[in-house]
Amino acid sequence: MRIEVLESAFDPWREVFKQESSLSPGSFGATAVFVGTMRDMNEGDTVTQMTLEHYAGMTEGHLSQLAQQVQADHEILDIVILHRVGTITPGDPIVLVGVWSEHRAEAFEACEKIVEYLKSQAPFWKKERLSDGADRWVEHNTAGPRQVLN
Amino acid sequence: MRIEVLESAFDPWREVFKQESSLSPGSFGATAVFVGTMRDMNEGDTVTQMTLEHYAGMTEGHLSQLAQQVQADHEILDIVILHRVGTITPGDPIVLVGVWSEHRAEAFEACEKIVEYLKSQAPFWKKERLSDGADRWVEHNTAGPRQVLN
Amino acid sequence: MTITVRFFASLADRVGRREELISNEGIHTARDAWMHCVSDIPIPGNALVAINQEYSDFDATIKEGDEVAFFPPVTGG
Amino acid sequence: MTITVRFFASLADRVGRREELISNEGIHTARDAWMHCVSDIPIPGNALVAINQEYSDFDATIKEGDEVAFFPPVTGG
Repeated sequence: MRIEVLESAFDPWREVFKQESSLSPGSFGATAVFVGTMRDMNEGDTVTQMTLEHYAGMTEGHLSQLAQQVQADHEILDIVILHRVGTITPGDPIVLVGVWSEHRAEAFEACEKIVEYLKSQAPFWKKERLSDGADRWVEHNTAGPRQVLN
Repeated sequence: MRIEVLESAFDPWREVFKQESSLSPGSFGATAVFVGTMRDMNEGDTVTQMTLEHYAGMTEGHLSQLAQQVQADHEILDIVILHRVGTITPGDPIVLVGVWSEHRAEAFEACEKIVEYLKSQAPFWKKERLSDGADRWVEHNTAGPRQVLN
Repeated sequence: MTITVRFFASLADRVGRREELISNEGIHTARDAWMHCVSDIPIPGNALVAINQEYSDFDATIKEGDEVAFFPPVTGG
Repeated sequence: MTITVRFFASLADRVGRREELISNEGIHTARDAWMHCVSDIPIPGNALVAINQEYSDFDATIKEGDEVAFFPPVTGG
């Protein structure tokens, strides 16, 4: 299991490959991955860069607790959660959640549960810079796919 | 969009990276990926290899129709579906489904819908070789996470 | 003109062949095609049928040049 | 001994600082800590509070050495 807050850019597909390489081939049958990426538009405005702030310590502690809980509840073999902080530009990955399990039901459910938790509970905040140079804090995240948190 | 049946091994993370490279950075905010991988166990038995058969033509036609339908229904930016055929061994990827969209709800829903359709409708069949050398056809797939097909 | 009948996976093993070309005389439905090809084996209860690569049913009408395929439940993905 | 009070994101901008060390005399709850630090600004309706890095509420008791953090709704992921 790997839970990390990163201060520099990362390639999510390379990180998934690396994490998977530590698993025994043939042990897992399903991998579900979510990657959140910075868009160049939000609420109708062009966004040129974004600064991600977090509550160091609380973030990592909560994500670790969550990952352990989800692993126990859903028969999960491994989990990777990476979240970027600092200043980023459109196209940069913000978050990676990867889950490995024997069967697909567990992988999908665990991946969505972690993403929804992360969006609603983990102490990260986004500040956008608009094309006119003004900064604004993002006030709320968009809704999730359906209620997956128990 | 890329829909392909492959007769040789593929690296799903490399293929996702390649597909994503063709998209405009900043245009997508969410990527949901599912990879199905051959396990070394099924129904309590050790499996040493597997042969995947498909109905060439019907498979590609149905998957393309599905992908176009899902893209229209869910505001999806891009889709990749790769499915292996031929003889494989434990740890080999069988299927990759990757979906890019602006927001996560659409990506998750579209990815799961494609995977469930693929498991229940696409004309692929698996034959397993057990550790004693005997071959057996897989009779049915395991259940999906929940009802996602409309 | 003929009808192409195809069998896949465990059904191909069971009937002992993968493809057969038949004349359409007296063959009106997918069920007729099965009976013509494999008269000694009843159609398995879980068998699926596709006509020209679209899912269909055993009582669907087939015509000259059609491709009729019989196969077990799918197990890909 | 002191209590550490922290502010994050738009709340830090609004109160004009990110961290403050206060003595706990007369401060019993998270709400008291806010009032002590930013008496001129009422607590925003959507503000969240964490005590020692766990979500809590404004009326929770705080004690010597605690870290009390105030922040707006989270927007990560």
